[in-house]
Formats: sequence, structure tokens, C-alpha cells
Amino acid sequence: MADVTLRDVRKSFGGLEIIHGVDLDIKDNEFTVFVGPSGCGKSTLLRLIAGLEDITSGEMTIDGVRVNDLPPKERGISMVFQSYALYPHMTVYDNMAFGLKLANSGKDAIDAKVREAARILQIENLLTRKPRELSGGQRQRVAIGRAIVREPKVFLFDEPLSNLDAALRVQMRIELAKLKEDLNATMVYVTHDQVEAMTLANKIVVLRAGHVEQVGSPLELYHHPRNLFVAGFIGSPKMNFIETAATGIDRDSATVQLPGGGTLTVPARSAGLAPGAPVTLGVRPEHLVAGDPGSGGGDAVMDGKVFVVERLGGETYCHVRTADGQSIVLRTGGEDTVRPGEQIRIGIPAGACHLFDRDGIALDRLERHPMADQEMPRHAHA
Amino acid sequence: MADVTLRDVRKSFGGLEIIHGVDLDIKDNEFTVFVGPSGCGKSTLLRLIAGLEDITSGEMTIDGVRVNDLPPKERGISMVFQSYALYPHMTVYDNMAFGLKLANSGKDAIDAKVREAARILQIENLLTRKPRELSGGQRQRVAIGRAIVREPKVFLFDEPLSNLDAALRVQMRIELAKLKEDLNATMVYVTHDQVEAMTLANKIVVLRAGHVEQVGSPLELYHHPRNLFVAGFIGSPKMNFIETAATGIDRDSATVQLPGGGTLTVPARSAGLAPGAPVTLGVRPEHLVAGDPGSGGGDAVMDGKVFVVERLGGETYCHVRTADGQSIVLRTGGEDTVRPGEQIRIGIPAGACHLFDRDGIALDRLERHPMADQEMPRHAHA
Amino acid sequence: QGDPGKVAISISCGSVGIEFQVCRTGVEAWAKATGHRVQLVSTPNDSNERLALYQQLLAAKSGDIDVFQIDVVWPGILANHLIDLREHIDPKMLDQHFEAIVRNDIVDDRLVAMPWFTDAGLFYYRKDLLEKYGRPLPTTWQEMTETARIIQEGERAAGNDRMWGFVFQGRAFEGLTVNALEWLDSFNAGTIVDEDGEITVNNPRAADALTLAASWVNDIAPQGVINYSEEEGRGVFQSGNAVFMRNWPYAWPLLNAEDSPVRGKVAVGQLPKGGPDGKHTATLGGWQLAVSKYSQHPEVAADLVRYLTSLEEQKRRAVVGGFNPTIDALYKDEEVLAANPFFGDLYEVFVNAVARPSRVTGVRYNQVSAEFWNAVHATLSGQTDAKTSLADLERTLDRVSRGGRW
Amino acid sequence: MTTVYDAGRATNPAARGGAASSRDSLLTRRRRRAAWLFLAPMILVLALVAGWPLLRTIYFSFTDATLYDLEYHEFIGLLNFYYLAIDPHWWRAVWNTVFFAVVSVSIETVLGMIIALTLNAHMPGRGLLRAAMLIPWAIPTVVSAQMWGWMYHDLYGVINEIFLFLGLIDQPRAWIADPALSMYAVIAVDVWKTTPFMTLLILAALQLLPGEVYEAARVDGINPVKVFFKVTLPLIKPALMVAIIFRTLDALRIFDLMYVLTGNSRATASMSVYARQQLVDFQDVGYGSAASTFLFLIIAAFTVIYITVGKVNFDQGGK
Amino acid sequence: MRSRKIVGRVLFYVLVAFIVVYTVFPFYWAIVSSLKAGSGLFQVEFWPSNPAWDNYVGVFQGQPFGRNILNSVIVAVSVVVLSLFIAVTASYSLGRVQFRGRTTLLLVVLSVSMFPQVAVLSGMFELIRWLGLYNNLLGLILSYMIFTLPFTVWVLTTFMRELPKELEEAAIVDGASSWVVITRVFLPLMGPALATTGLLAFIAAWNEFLFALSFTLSNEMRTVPVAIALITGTSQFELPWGNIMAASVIVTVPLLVLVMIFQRKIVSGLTAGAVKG
Ligand SMILES: Nc1ncnc2c1ncn2[C@@H]1O[C@H](COP(=O)(O)OP(=O)(O)OP(=O)(O)O)[C@@H](O)[C@H]1O
Ligand SMILES: Nc1ncnc2c1ncn2[C@@H]1O[C@H](COP(=O)(O)OP(=O)(O)OP(=O)(O)O)[C@@H](O)[C@H]1O
Ligand SMILES: [Mg+2]
Ligand SMILES: [Mg+2]
Repeated sequence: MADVTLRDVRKSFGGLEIIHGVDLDIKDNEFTVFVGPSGCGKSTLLRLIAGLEDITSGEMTIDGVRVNDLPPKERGISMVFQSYALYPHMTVYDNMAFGLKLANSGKDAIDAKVREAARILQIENLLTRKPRELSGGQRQRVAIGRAIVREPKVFLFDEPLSNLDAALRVQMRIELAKLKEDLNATMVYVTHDQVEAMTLANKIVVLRAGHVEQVGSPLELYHHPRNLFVAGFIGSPKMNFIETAATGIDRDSATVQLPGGGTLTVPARSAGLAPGAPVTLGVRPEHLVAGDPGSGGGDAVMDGKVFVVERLGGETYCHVRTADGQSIVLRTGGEDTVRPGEQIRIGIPAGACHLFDRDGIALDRLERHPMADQEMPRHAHA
Repeated sequence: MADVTLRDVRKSFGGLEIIHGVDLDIKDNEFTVFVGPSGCGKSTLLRLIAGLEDITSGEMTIDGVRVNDLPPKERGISMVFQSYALYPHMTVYDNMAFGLKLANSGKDAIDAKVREAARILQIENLLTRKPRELSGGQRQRVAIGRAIVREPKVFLFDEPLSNLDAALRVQMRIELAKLKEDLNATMVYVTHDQVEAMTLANKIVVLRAGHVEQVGSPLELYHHPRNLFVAGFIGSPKMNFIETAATGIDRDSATVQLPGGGTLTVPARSAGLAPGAPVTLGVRPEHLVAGDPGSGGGDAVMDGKVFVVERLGGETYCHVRTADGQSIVLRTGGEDTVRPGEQIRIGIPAGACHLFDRDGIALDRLERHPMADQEMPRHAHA
Repeated sequence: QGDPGKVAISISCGSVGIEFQVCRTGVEAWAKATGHRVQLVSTPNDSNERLALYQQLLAAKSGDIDVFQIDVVWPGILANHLIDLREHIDPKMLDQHFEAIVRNDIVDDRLVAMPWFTDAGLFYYRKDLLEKYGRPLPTTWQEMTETARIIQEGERAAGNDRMWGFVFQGRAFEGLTVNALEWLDSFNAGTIVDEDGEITVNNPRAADALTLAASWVNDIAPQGVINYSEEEGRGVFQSGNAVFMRNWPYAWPLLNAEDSPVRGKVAVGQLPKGGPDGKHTATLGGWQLAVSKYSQHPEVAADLVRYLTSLEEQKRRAVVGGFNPTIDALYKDEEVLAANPFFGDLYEVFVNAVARPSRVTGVRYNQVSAEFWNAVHATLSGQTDAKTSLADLERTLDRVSRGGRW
Repeated sequence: MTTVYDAGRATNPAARGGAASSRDSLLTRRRRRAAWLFLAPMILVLALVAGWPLLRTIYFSFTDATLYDLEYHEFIGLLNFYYLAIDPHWWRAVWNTVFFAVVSVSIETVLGMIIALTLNAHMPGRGLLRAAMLIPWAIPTVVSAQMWGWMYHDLYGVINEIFLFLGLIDQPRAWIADPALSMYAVIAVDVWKTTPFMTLLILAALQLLPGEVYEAARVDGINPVKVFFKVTLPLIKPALMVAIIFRTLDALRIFDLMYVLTGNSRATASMSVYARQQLVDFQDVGYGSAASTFLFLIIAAFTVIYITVGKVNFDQGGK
Repeated sequence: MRSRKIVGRVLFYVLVAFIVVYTVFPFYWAIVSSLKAGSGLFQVEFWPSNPAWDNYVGVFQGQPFGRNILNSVIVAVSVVVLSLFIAVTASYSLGRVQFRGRTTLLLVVLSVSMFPQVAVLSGMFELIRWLGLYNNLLGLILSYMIFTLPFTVWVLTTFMRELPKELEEAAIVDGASSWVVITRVFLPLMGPALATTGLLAFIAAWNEFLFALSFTLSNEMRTVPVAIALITGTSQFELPWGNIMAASVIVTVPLLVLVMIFQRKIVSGLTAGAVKG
């Protein structure tokens, strides 16, 4: 029952409020990821949970116990730092055993726990090394091992993979996911990496400037972003935003003007919209369909001129300038032979479109995406 | 005619050879990118071209002139550093003008050049600021501006975007590409970022441990990697490698065993292969086709059990364990509902496969990929 | 430990070299005779430092040292902290000593110290050079100047371009007060402050004396002389680079040491007079023994002082260490004269040595002396002329003494 | 201020000391208590060895206390300061000190800069050179004063010998006796002795400079002299200022060098020498304390100016 | 091109040579002088023609110089140990804990480090007497705190501040108290910092003159600098340059060895400390 709850948690540094009243329920055994732009308060929030910072006001419980005034070690948490923060002068073994020693655990108990953690993380052969003799990935593992031996109720991670190179990051990401299955613990994880957030989280918390913008499963955020910010933040390449106006308004749909003249009727709860109101049409690069001018796909078409083509081999990003000068990105296959300078016609599937009102708030899409609300398991249990 | 040639260029630091005889032709007006793992000598090579380090042996020319003994300023190059290396105490204007002032250019000439560069880079309104008052992207631009005003024959960049955050990196990447078109200069660029290399380069130079592994256009490297290293290094997610053996050998194809029992005949020049020789079958995640067991796609099938599913929203990475325990990644669409634990059948298109011999050298594929050899323009000229 | 009634006395008497050795032997003899224990405390040899130390100690009312070896100018400064030895010393014994020194040791009618050994400025000269140039021993400073110049020039012409005529103690320190007082007094210009506390230093004869002295620098004396203390001058003289030297008796054995280049070429005499009307003057130096007020055992300490200043002990010290006795009789003693041939000739010098005005200026002596040497030094270094310095000095001393009331 | 940590981060001064205590968590309070506990020994020792003596000195400066009888003294108000103000020797000492500080620190700065730049260059044997450079610094001041005193000797001194040989002088000079020369002689020793320290500070600053900036300058083809004046100097200026100020404060309280080399000679006596002479040699604790207090005030004023003008930030270090 | 480069190199090495001569010569001269005996001292000779150890022997005979060295060692080592001990805990508080009065305290520490020694001489003398530590090495050790302590606190505070915050936080999460953090996490990491500050404090204490002169009485209690300043020959007026030079060489050599060993660390130590301080 190691759930964490935050009720109107605020944090000020020297009079300046950084966290503005966060409410959050992190359930037992859940993998929660905080994402958001740099400086939005992700780390601060994590550190508040850890007890490394005092909350300025509000209420926090871990496992049902109010922890506002508890020091870190009494909160049943352990934390993995971005820089790993291994004790440089201790061996791997001692790094892991340090906390247990301080808690006066018996020597045998310590040894058993350390060796078990080392086994799980496959670092048994490194136990006598010093941190400086380890590679980045190995250090990372030791840092996690140090967290594991404490048998915490909640694991906290602050960008644990950001110091690793790309290949290692992919590998460690998968291992972390497996670890989560093995340990069966509540985990809170901070990252600014899209992929990590999408692939690891049960629940993503999107933060902006100390506010929670949206909380939900990765695919819920992907398919049903609550506002422009979340829509732009989740997904890569970024969602295309087309500034336009709603010409026709229905209860369950809105018709918007497309650059170049066409119109598109987007199924969304548009009741609140005034006719002619400025709206933003959002559509992800991977949902757009490219064709020759004259052909078409999707529910409406838009013409434009290709100005940059980025070929990654397996896929191609096609940057298109629309008639009214807006820039749009399409993701197409690796074999696409489109060339810069060409005119192309872009097909827009209405069902994949998002509408945002003038305040940037998303209009509810008519249909929930089937994958948005169900818990999508990611790992085969061993 | 600002081409750069290197002939058997070597560099030792204190007796230890770091660059082992590099031959390279960088053509006028070409955008060449050095990639490779950390420590492979990318920066060193760039600094040799800049003249910041002396070459230990070999021959280097810029624009036809032997530059082995020329100091940097006489080589007609300019360099943008990873840390930008702006003079912290000078304004943006002075940063850009500094080199010119000391070359005793006329005041008006300097002013004209600086303002022109500022215009190109859209930093005209920042000219009176000090570097510390600029954001990362703005600093980057100033650094480039400083390089531009010198009107060099060759631009050198050492990981110029690595200090920027993801969104800014995308934006600056596109701007750099545009700049390249505008300036019409030879550019040499170091990065460890896949995407930058693929999208910016005319020519990619893959380095490993001071050796050039392959030189070619981005798509040539993607479609025709010369060896396992290049194959694994270029492309994301990484190419799948399946250790197997060649059972049947023909001149223009080789038949290999697949995990689970099937066979696949890969069109490749296999003359050198001995029957039964161990080979590595390489196939990219985006080329594999997923299906239900029993169904199939491609030229051969392989069965496996899904053990991790990573859903990124727009696409899904499906990690599959084959019968003989090897791990394979498939890239599928965002709507794929595959679940961990399921058995799936993977279709392998023979034409997308690569074969590598026991030394990791690629067997020539029978057909050149149509996009590998032609110059693929990326930018519409303004 | 030890017998009851036998106590431990600590004494400070020099710290190094022969001085320390001789003192130790004497003290040990006393200890053996009386059964008391004695500890020798070594203190800095620089007299300024030693005084500062004593003052700190005594101000702290510390009984760490029972018997002090004090300079001839200190009785006035330290009197308050010292016991009156009259109660412990037989007056007859006191009468054996030079009267001038005894008088110096009586402050406010209390005998605060016993004379132990004496010192006075001597005039060392190169008899070989005087002979070579056929010059008599100069009797006045003016003659000395002339002779020095002649020999200096002669020697330089002969190839020793480091030759100088005269070296003395010109550094801004107590030694300069001593030297300058000799000049002043030899010109009959008084002793800075007279017996009654009147400041007499600003007079024309004093100005003459200083003017003459200042003329030596860079003429017959090296410019560096104004930073010389005893040793630097001796170095010059001993290496054969000077004709005349003013120094203490200690230099004698050194000048005649085995490896001394001037061994056997040196003689010693009285310092010259300040002109035909002047007189031969030497400033009184030397050391006394005193007992601290804060001593736990003043009786025993006084007994030690009595022993060390006795005729027998002083004789021993004169023979063994060349220390000038403060007792008249010893200057006629065969054994003493055998060891120190010039004692007999210079008896007059020691007896008539002139004291620095330390008794009358009391605790302010140090300041008076510092002001004086600074004034002289300014003149020697050519910063101000003698008249101005002396006038300034008079004003300063007036202020220091709160109008001569000391 | 509810921050548990502040390591490295600037905090808003407005919030400092606010009324936040009631909200502080157990951890914060515990840490703060521990902090004071850890500070206690230092505070105690400093109060004992610095606070108390300084207060006594200031107190004595208003009395006529003497060393031979410290206990019996009378309160005489500002009389000591009045005497001080009219004593030309005191003002001479003030002038000596200031002259000494200004000249020696200036020379040390220039010389230290040159040596630091040399040491910062890549070359074989750099470690050895650095070690050689540190020699004067490691030698006790008293010892170096003695050594130089010997070298300065007007007759046997090696300096005269060398200078004569080089033809710089035509006859031996009395370097420390001649009032016209002695101050320069003292300064030369100080320069020799403390330039290494200056060099170290500058070297440390140089090593913090971003290397890529210099490569950028090389690519720009800027000649090294210009690079020094246009890039290096502006960049190390803050560190250099700190170094200069530290050295100046140090030079203002110079004592042992002059004391050993030239004694109490008025041509070189510094304020500290003067004060000590009054205090110890002349036993005039009141007057000497007044001089000490005055010296302390000068240095304190200098420190305050430094802290305000230099905008010393205690969280970031001197910038 | 090449020749200009060579000329530049040559000039550079001439400069280097000059620096070396300037810094090393006085010490070299002291060594040379110390090896000359008797009247040989008064001849200018750049190489002792017949080196003699008389002066070195003389130093130890004339005064309790061995004892003086021992005193210096005792005092300097104790001062270093004591001030490091006090400074480590204090610098933790000053460098890593935010509390009211911290800035004031730092200011006080800074200003104490700028006290002229004479300004506290008389008060210190009283204090020493009052504590009964006159002419006692303990008195010196205590009084030296006035300059070593602020300095060590100041430098170590900058070091402390530089240590990664995460390290302490990791320890706190592991359940470490502040004391444990200092002793078991930071202290082992501050080895280089402690070496540098310790060395600087050692040099300061080893070289101190004024207090040592004022607060000791007997030759047996003196430290080396005072002993050297007051060295005398066989009689009261002799100033034995040979002995002084020998003594100077003797006391300088250990310092030189220390400096040679730590020279690299001194620079890096200052990089983190003094320059920023
Ligand atoms: N101790 C502190 N004192 C003052 N301000 C702070 C402190 N810690 C954080 N802040 C401020 O709080 C804001 C949020 O910081 P935080 O470290 O939580 O951001 P973040 O989301 O983790 O960013 P990043 O992705 O860059 O790590 C920032 O503006 C930061 O400057
Ligand atoms: N000045 C130098 N002295 C000694 N070795 C050096 C020096 N510069 C680079 N090296 C070594 O040369 C090798 C190549 O370094 P280089 O900086 O070129 O790598 P890189 O490919 O740029 O790596 P990264 O991607 O990490 O920047 C490394 O092993 C490095 O340690
Ligand atoms: Mg963060
Ligand atoms: Mg690099």
C-alpha cells in the first residue's frame, strides 16, 4: 500500500513560489513519470517527496502516513540521482551497504541484501571496485542497487539515464522496465526524454512552471492531450499546429478552414465554441498522408510546397510550407522520394485531428481512443 | 574550390597514436559530418584540419595548398566550438568583430560584415548584449556569426548543438541546413547525434578508434553499410543482428538458417563464403513485418514471443525473443495492439536484409538501393 | 627532592658561547658549595629583545627567573621590580667596585643591582699601517680623520680598493647611542640629559661632534656603516679593510684568533678626544646582577649574586673569559693582566667611562635612547644637519619627559 | 527560509532571516542545530584569541597603561590618539607602510602575471619550474630577511659584487643602511618572497579560463599580446582584484621583514613596527595600543571597501 | 616563419631561465654561504672551494637548535591538526547549511583573517598570561589559531560548497546524520583540500615570528624563526652569518620538500579556494 498522495503541495524558494499547489495520487506499485520543460519543477517535486526539501504548505502522505515533517530516512523512500552520487571513496559493496550499516543492520543481513541486489543487477563481479573504475552504465546500476537494498516503499529517480550515451540509454531503459516488474514497488521517475516517459510510465505527469498540466497514461496523453502545451510536448516529431478559425460549429463537430481554401470537419465537442472563433488545429506528423497534387487522402487536403526533406533512412520528415506560409511536418516512409521544391498535397484524416480553443484548451474528441484508457501491459512477466 | 584533402594523416599524443592514417577528400561546398563513438577521434581530426593541433605525419591541403605548417588563421577556416567559446566580456557585436578588428579591416567594412551576418542569423537585436545575457540557441547563433564574418573557405563545427535542449536542437538543425544553402561553403561537422548526421550531411565519415570505417552519403551508409560497426551505428533503433550460419551459398545469394528453423535466401555477393560459415544476418526494425503466428509476410518467417512493448504513440517498438533466445526489435505502427507475452510471427523481406561474414564485413548487396547513390537534395533553394 | 631548606634558583646570564660557559661554571660552584640547585635560563642575546622579555616577565609578576643579568642602562627601567640588595650585601664588599657603576645601580636610594662585569668603548687600530705611513696614534677625532684619510687613500692606491679609514656602530640601535654619546662627551657636550633631568643635548658642541661624525660617512667610513652593529664593523676591520675601529673589548681575542688576517697587527687604545680641549671618553657598558621582587627565595638569590660578583669569581671570569672586572683591585692582578695585557693600560678608561642617562630617565630611557639614536642616524645618513636634528630631538625629549619631569 | 540546502545556489536575500522557523521541518531544525554545534568550537576559539585581545587593545588605547604595570592605568580618553596624530614618526610609518604596500604589490602583480603566464604555457619541466618558483614562498620571512641581509651586505654582499660586475653600479652601495635605498631593498625582498603567492593566485585563475576561447582566438589569428590584453586580462580581472586586495591587506600589516632586515629604522619602519616598538620596547601599552587600533581601523576600512566595492558574494565567492 | 618561431622559443626560455635564477639564487647563496667557514665567508665566491660543515655543527652547539626545530614541529603540527579539526566541522556548517547569521559569521571570519597581529599583541599577551601559557608551546598553538583558523575555515568552506549536493543527499536518504556525512562521506573526499590547507597552515605556523618572539621566554621554548633571528655567536656581539645561513637552510629544507610534494595540489587547492574566496 505504498501510495503517495500530494494535496495542494506548494514550495517557495525565498519567497518565490516554484510549485503552485500540486494535487497528485500515486498508486501503489505504479510507475509515475514527471515530464516537463527544463526548470518546470520536476526535480523539486521529486525532492519534496523525498524530504530533501520541506514543503512550504500542503499535505503529503506516503503509505497513508503524513510525512510533511519526516526526515528522508523515515519516509521509506530511496532515491537515484542524475549524477548517481555514489560515494567515490567506497567500493561498490560499501556504497550499497552504507545505509544499512548506518541503520545497524546485522552484518549477515547486510551481506545477504547487498548480494541479492547485486545479483538482480548483474554487478556481482564489480563489488570490490571503486566507482571511478566503472563505466556509466555500471555506475547507474550501482546507484540503483544502493536504492534497492534499502527495500523502500517508493523509489525516486531523477533523470537517471541522462548521463548515458544513446545506446546504453536504450539498454538501461529496458532493464529499468524489467526491474520495475521484478521489484513490484512504487516508482516516481523524472525525465525530459519523450521515449523514456512513453515507454516506462504507467502514468505521466506533465508539469509546466510548477503546475500540473495533465496526468494520465502515456497513450491518453498522446491521444487526448488536454491542451496545446501537452499536445506539443508529447510526441516526436512535435504535433503540427495550424492556426485557423472555426467556420461551422456543431455540437459534436467543428468545421475549420484549411490553408489553401479547403475545410475540414473535426469530430469534437465544440459546444462552447463561437462561430468564427479562432482555433488551433492539431495533427501529428505521422497521421498526415502525403500524395501528389491532385490525388488525396484523408478527409481533406491541403496543398503545399516541400522545403526541407530530412531522410533518416527508416523514415523521412518532410517539411512543407502551406499556402498561408505555415510550416507543417509530415512523417513518411524511408523510401519516400519526395524532393524539396515539389508541390505536394497533404491528406488530413479528420479522426486524427485535435482542436484547441483560443485559450489552448483541447475540445474533447468525440471518440476516446481505444488504447487511451486501458492499462496497456508492456512486459511479459518472467 | 575550397576542398580539403587528407592523405595518410596521423596524429599521436605523446607517443600514442590516436588517428591512424586517415585519407579523406572533402569536396568544395560539401557538408561532411564526422560521426563515431565517444573518443574515436572526431574532435581531434577536426582540430587537425583547423590547425589547432599539428599533424604527426601525412599531408593535408585546403584549397589545393599544403597547410601542414600553416597556423589556423592562414588556413582560411573558421570554427564553431561545442562550448561556443564566446569572449564572455565582449558584446555580441565585439565578439563578431574582434577577429576583423585585429586584422585591421576598415571600420565600415567590419560593420557591414557584422550586420550582414547578424541579419542572416536574425540576431540583429542582440548585438549589444553580453554572452551571459543570451539563451543557448542565441549563443550558438553568435558563435556561428563569428565564424561567418571571417568569410572562411571552410567552416568547422564541433558538436555545435550538443548543449541545446531537444526542441531547440531540432530548430537549430534546420537553420544550419538553411545556412549551408545560403553560404555555399565547405562545412565539416562533428556530432554524435544520428539524426543530425543523417539530415545535415552530404557525406558522412564514420570513425572508429582513429580509423575511417566508411565514407558515404547518409543513405548509402543506411542501405549499404560496409561492416557490422557502421550497420549498428547508423539507424535508430539499431539494426537487428541475428547470429546464424550460411547453409546454401550461391554466387549472388546465400541461404541462411533462421532461429526456429526457417531459412532465408538473401541476395548478396556471397562468393567468398564457405558453406556452413557463420554469418550475421542484419535487418532493420522498420523492415520487419509483424503478424499473427500462422500468417506471414516477407520472404521468410520467424516465430517469437513478445517480451517488451514500447508504445511511443506514433510508433511501437516490439521486443521479441526468438526460439533460440536472441532478441529482436520490430518497429510497428502506433495503433498496434500487440501485447507482451503474445507469440508473434515476424516476416523478413529478403531484399532488406544484410549479410556480414565472420569478420563483420558486409557482403555486397545484389542491388544498390536507388537512393543510396544519387545526391538527394534536401532543401528548396530560396 | 633534595634537602629541605635547599631551594632551586633560576638565573639568566647570557645564552650562548663563552659567556654562558663561564657563567655556568660559576653558578655550579656556588650550587655545590651551598647545596641549592640552580637552573640557567637562556635568553635572547640581543639586548633589546632581552629587555623586552624581562619586562614582560616582570610585568607578569612571574617568579620564573630569580636572578637577572641586566644591562648597565636598565636599572632605572626595571628598578620597581627588583629588590634592594643593600640588605644582603656587605657595604665593604660594595666599596671594592667602581664607584661610577655602583652609583648607576642605585635607584631611588635602593641598590637594585650588583656590578658584574663592565665594558667600555675601545679604540682599535692597525699599528702596522700607522707605522707604514709614519703616523702617530691620533689623539683627537680630527687627527683620526686626517690619518684615516691618508692611510685609506694610500692603501687604495696600493690596490686595496676596499680600504676604509674608520668603522663604528652606526646602525639605528642602542649601539649608536653609545657611540654618539662618546663623541658628544669627548667634545664636552654632555650626556643628553644631565643628572638633574635637564635636557642638555641641544648645544653647539654636540652639533660640532655630530657634524664631524657625519662627515666620516662615505669619506673615511663606508656608507654601510650607518647600518653596522658591532659585528659588521669587526668583519671589515678583521678582514683588514679598516684602519680604525670603535668596539668593545670582546673584539680583542677575536682579532687575534688563529685565522684572523689581522692577527698581531692590531693595538688598542683610548678613544680620541673631541679636539684639544676635549677628553677621552668611553661609554660605560657592562652587566649587573639583580634579584627579582617576585622571587620565592630572595635571600638565596641574593647570596648567589653576592657570590658571582665577588672578587674571586670576577677574577676567574677575567682570566677565563676576558670579562672586565668591576673591581679596582683586579686591574693590578698579575694573573688577570697576563691574560688581558691591555687591562692595565686601559684601567682609566673603564673607571672613567661615562654612563648613559638611564638612571635619571628611568623607565623612559629606552625611548630617550631611541629618539637620540634616530636623531644621530638622521644626521649620519645626511637627511638632516646636526643642528636641526638636535633641535628636533630636544623638542621630542621635552614631550617624552613631560617637560623634563621624567 | 525553509531550504534544507543552499549549496552553490544563490538565495534571495529578502527571505533570509524571515519568520519561517515555525514551518521548518524536523530535518531542517536538526541540521541547523547541528550546524551551530559544529560552529561552537570555532566561535569559541576565535572569540578567545581574536575577539578578546582586540577588545583589550581597543580598551587600552584609551588608557595610559604601561607594560611594566598593566593593572594600574587611568582612562585618558583620546589623548593617545592626539599624541599619535601629532607624532611625525607615526606619519612617517604610515607613509612607509602605504608606499611599501603600493609599490611592492604593483611589482608583484606585474611580475606574478608574467611568471604565471610562463608557467601556464605548455612546456617540458613545467612542474620543476613551478616548484622552483615556490621556493621563496616556502622560506620563512625571518630566514629570507636574514638571507637577503647577508646578500645586501655593503662589503661582503653578493649583490654588490654582481652589480659591480654587471656595471650597474660603480661602487658598493649600502643597500639597507642608506635611507634612500633601504625601502627599495625591503621591497625587493618582499617582491621576491611574495611574488610566488601572487603567481599562484593568478595561475589558479588562468587555469580556470575556458580553453576553447583561446582556440577561438587562435583561429581568429589574434596575436598573443593582443589576446592577453583583450581576452586574458579582462577575464582574470575579478580574480586578480581579489589577489591584489588580499596582498595589499597583507602588506599593510607587514612586520617581520622590516624588523629583521632593518630593525626599528625609521626609514623603513611600518605601522606594525612602530606599534610594536611603542608597545614592547617603550612599554607604552596605551600609546602602542592606540597605534595598533589605528592600524586595525585602516585595515578594517580597507576590508569594508573591498567587500562593498568588490561585491563579495558569500555564496558564490568573490566575483 | 620557422626562424621567428625559434627566436620566440629562445626568448621564452631566456625568460624562464631568468625567473629560475631570480627565485632560486638567494637560497642557493644561503647554501653556499653556509658551507664557508671562518673568514672564507667574507670572500665572494660562487662555489665553495672547500665546503665545510662547521656552520651546521655550530648551529646545534651554539643554541638548543634541535629543540627549536622540535618546538616548531610540535607547534606547527598541532596548529594544523587543531585548526583543521575545528575548521572541517565549522566549514560544513558555513558551506552547506543555511541559517541565520551565516553571512555575518563568514564576514567575521574574513575580517579576523585580516587582523594585524600587533593589534592584538597586548591583549593576547594578557590572555596567554591569564591562561598560564606564557613561555609554553600551548600558548603559541592557541595564539596561532588567530591566523590559521580563519584561513582554513575560509578555504575549506569553499571546498565544502563545491562538493556535490547529491552526495550529501544520498547520504541523508541513507539515514546519515550531519556528523556521519562529515566524517564518513566528506572527510575522505576532502583529502586533497585538507592537504592543501594543512600545508598552507603549516607554513604559516612554521614561519610565524611576532607571537613566537613575544610569548616565549627561554631559548628552549623558542621556535625556529625566532631562534634564527636571535642567533648569536660565541660572544654577545658576534653575528655569525655562517651559522645563520646554515640554520636557514636547515629549516627551509623540510618546507621545500613539502612544497615540492604538494605543489600541484597547492594550485588546485587555490583554484577552489583563494581565488574564489
Ligand atoms: N534551492 C533552490 N533555490 C532557489 N530556486 C530553486 C532551488 N531549486 C530549484 N529552484 C528553482 O526552481 C525551479 C524548478 O527547478 P527544478 O530543478 O525543479 O527544475 P527541473 O524541472 O528539474 O528542471 P531540469 O529539467 O532542468 O532539471 C527552477 O526555476 C529553479 O531555478
Ligand atoms: N591533447 C590530448 N592529449 C592526449 N590525448 C588526447 C588529447 N586530445 C584527445 N586525446 C585522446 O584522443 C582520443 C580522441 O579524442 P577526441 O576528443 O578526438 O574524441 P571524440 O571523438 O571527439 O570524442 P567525443 O565524442 O567524446 O568528443 C581520446 O582517446 C582522447 O583521450
Ligand atoms: Mg531537474
Ligand atoms: Mg569531441
